[in-house]
Amino acid sequence: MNGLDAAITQYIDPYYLRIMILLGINIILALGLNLITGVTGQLSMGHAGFMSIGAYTSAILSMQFGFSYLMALLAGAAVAAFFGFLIGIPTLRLEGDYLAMVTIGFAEIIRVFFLNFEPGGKAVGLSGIPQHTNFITVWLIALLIIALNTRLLKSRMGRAFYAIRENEIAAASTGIDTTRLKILAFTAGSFLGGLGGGLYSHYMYYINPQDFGFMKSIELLNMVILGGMGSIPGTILGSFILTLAPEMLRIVAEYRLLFYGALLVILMIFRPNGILGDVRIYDLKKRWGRKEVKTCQS
Amino acid sequence: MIRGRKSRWAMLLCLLLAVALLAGCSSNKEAAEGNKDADKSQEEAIKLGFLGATTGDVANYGIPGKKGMEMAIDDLNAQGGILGKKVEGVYEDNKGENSEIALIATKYITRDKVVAMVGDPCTGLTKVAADIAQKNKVVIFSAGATGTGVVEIGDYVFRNTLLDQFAVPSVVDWMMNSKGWKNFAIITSLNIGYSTALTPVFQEAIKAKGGKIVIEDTINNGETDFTAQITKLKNAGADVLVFTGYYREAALLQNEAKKQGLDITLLGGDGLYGHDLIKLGKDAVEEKVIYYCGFSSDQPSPETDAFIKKYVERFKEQPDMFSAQYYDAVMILAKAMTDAKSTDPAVFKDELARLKDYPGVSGNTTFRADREPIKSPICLITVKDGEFFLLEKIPVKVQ
Amino acid sequence: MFWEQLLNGLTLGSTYALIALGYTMVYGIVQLINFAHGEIYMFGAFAGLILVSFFGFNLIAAMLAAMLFCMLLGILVERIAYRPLRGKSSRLSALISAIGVSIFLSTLMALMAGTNTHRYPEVIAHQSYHLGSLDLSLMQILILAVSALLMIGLQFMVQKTRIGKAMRACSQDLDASYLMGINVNRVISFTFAVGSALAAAGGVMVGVYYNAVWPYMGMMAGLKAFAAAVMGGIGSIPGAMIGGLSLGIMEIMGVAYLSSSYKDAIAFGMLILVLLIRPQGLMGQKISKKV
Amino acid sequence: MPVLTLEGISQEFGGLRALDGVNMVVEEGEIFGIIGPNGAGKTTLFNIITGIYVPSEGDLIFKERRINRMATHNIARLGIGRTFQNIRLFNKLSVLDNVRVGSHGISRSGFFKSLLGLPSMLREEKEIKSRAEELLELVGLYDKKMEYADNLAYGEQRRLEIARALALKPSLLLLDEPAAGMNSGEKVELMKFIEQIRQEMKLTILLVEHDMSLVMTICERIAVLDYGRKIAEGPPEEIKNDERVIQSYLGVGA
Repeated sequence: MNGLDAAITQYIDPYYLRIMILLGINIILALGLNLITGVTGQLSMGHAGFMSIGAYTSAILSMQFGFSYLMALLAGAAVAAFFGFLIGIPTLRLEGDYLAMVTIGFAEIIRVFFLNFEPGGKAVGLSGIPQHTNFITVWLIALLIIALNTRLLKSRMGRAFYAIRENEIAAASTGIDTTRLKILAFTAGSFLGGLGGGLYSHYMYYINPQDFGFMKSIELLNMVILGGMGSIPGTILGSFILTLAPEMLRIVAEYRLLFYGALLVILMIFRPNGILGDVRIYDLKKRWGRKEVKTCQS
Repeated sequence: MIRGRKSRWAMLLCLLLAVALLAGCSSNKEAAEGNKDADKSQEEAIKLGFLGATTGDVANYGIPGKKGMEMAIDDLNAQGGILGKKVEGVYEDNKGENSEIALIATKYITRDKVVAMVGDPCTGLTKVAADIAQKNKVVIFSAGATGTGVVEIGDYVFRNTLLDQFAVPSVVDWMMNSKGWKNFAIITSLNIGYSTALTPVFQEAIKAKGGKIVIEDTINNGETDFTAQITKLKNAGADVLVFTGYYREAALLQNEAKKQGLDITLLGGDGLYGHDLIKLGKDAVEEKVIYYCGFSSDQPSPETDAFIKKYVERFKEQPDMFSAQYYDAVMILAKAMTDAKSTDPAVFKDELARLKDYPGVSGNTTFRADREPIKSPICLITVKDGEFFLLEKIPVKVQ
Repeated sequence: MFWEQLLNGLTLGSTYALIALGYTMVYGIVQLINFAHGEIYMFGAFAGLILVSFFGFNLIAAMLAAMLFCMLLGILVERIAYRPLRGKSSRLSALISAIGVSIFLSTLMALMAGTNTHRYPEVIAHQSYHLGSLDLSLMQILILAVSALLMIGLQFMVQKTRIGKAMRACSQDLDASYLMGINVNRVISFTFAVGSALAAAGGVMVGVYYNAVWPYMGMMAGLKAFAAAVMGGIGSIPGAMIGGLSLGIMEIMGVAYLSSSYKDAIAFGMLILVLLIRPQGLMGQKISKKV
Repeated sequence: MPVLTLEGISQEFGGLRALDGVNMVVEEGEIFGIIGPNGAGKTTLFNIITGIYVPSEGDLIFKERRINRMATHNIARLGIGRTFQNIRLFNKLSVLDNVRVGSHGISRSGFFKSLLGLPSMLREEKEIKSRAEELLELVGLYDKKMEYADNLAYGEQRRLEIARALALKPSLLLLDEPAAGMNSGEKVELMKFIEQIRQEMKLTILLVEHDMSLVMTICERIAVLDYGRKIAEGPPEEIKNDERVIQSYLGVGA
């Protein structure tokens, strides 16, 4: 696999390669958040918290306990999933806005925890993390996640997640255990958050708690919202745009956040479902079909 | 149905990505081909990459650093460049973010083909860039990283700062013997690496010299309410407050202390350097804040004097430690390349490692065998009449 | 030391309470966490700074002018970012729009004023009074007094005036109020205006008290004030006051007697705890789900 | 044999007594109507039966099982399907998916099975889909199966809600004002349809309705609620002539 990576790396500009790898990681992170917020409708504003748990856990495991790369990644993701499960429990009782506050609070607590966490180097951060993550591993995992996610959302479970977002009471009256599924979505989403964090730390060589602040959570949320809540291609598109745009807009970097903020407001007013949120091949086909008919008549 | 045919969408997107990827490859080829042409012109230009933030929280270290670097490059070119080649600086803003500096370092190395990078002023960010530089065999020369674990990354990694672990024992010595302060209070900025790394250095030095730490506390960088900490401090009976964080919080701490009627001197590292310290603290910091650093524009050596004059003429402001260190870094790199008669990082890095007693504008620099810099003397700076003022120069004793 | 720390906590707490009041009022009526509220507080602080340092206003005049300015800003934000969404979009969309406004405003200020911290001129000379072993500063007295005054005024307005009645009606049922002939849009604008004015007052006082304002001061203060509002029971005015004061005291006491390392964790830890044990908050009423 | 038995059901909302000691027995295979003026507690009764509210007092027995404190989804899985007074569809899901979600309670593939796409899961998916299509055919929405639910006309949405409830293969179907907003022609069709599904699917139907004529025509037995109390129960003829019913409810219109 390393040979394959070397072969590919040879042909790609390392600068692009770096962006591509970050894109892959962002897609994994955003798909996790999409499952929680886009699909199941539980607003989570602390995804960076899960990312940091995965990043630190996997980094410490592979640096100090000699875990293999894959095992460290999985362990990091599993620990993040466990915390996602714990945080998922409040969803039993809380709705949208309150849940958002709890997730923000949780992510802040995690950040403060890592600021006081001796094995993680406190605020100095953790450096010397082995750089196992490369183009091939990231994209193999990302494609696998995309495939599994697609599969999941097309299944009975996926439909149930969407149903919870659309109408919780109606969902319950069709026999959906809304509480269990909300926790499940949270757990699965944070698993992906932790996985993305592990990939990130094994790519960046160095991490510190400030990498995973509130703004990072917002950035991930933007990816999901911009592309289209609940839509996998939408989320991928959102990650694509928001990973690449800052690179393209490097000259106007100062205005980047201004642009972000305005974008969110404009999007919510004019296209609350994101770019691809309610676009379906079916509708496109129908529209194209109609156009063809019209041209025939004229 | 939201999802129905989404798998096709997914495939479409994967295709799109693949196209983007190919575009990346082809433009790489173009770049590679372009480089062949560029190679000729590049033989004339030696490129140096600037690492530092010009926006964001740590911009006040990066901005003067960038100015120092620009001036050094212009000075070099005025003298005919390095080995007869023109020197060119490449400047990007890393905003003080890890992922940004990593991208920028990669860009410098692979697209701009720099031979060396100068910066970053922060230890953590330097580590990220240093890892990339080491792997790509390009020299990185930090002009500000004072924490541990930097040059250990590899033999392409250098820095020319006054290291805390060398400076602090001398400073503590001065506090105890010249000032007679025996009881110390230490406050750490919990959420910045610089501070959490500096605190243990002070703790060790104080313990080793027989001083007493009467109270330890923390604050968060970015907060404004320090009432509780000062109230605690008031009752602790400390002679001096060692604060290892940045200038903003130092000013606010002293403001609060003044309000609560606590008269105590605050001492810290070069994180306290920043004109906002004076702007924010006003009379609360007047002769009540001391910091140590490797550079002062007072009592300059002849080299430094010339540098200051030129700098003031050009930028209409006083140079600071970062402008001086970036300036020196570029000059030291130029010297190494000239002496090694090569612009190949693999060659001139060995020459660089042998640097001894270089009389820079930020003081004398020598690299130890482990490439750690030793700079002497240390300047102790305080605030007087609304200006930074050199209190004393003390020599560094390295064991 | 305990009493001094308690006083510190009360002072910090009353600034939280002032911000929390705005949150709670807006939430009570439109069920929206107005994330931009913290930024309005920041704009209020900056408006006061400019008035004091460039136009030589005294503290009270500056505070009143800043309150007026933020009223307009609050109404503007509501018009642009929230009103177009009302009724036709989900609450999630409104919340995201609020986050957008928050990011936009803080970045805007950072571009205009720079990211660094600005010193607030000393509008009133520092003065302290000794009460036994307790040091009480003039500024502390002022903050406590102004906060108390504003809160009492607000409570009076909501309970006794015509517009206050309309606000209470809207917080019960927006549609029904509309049918009863209440101009709902005007009431909502008014709510935003009042909430923003309170935040501005908080901003100016915090600026004067700590001598420092900066563009990113709104984010954390806003989050904490919201935590305070939720703790007190969102929608309840006395709840916001009690929540704010107790959060301030808890934070200061946490720093004073436990560890200052976990200061931020205290606020959010308490928030999560309160939501888990008593989701309606300390003073809130339990609302049963409508089916 | 009774399918559903309510024994002294009471419900209080902060001091307000919405239901007061309601007793009721619904027999297998019948169409049972509940009528009463606005605020009589009809919908509250439905919400209690489906577990959205837990009754303050009294017992709920479904096929010899107490379901008082059972969660909504578990009650649904026992075979109680329902529609809502204010239509609650999954708006941003297709018509087909709405019905497919309806069968959640009787299908089994879990998270990991769904993730991996095991053969048993795929088989089940096929079944769910073909059954959903059958149901759409039945309610006459097959041609619109790819539309978003919120693009349907009002009457179609009502029918879709019934189809979704039927996807659960319920033995007891609760219809909350199924004829609301329909014209008389549509109402006649609805009556036929209700009769038809009862026959074909061996359903017991409990319905809440405002429209007297509809209730009187298709219900075999009727209970009348007023201010949370049951004031009468019996076959339509009896109800029509009941003094108290006429006084409190019919009297207004008749």
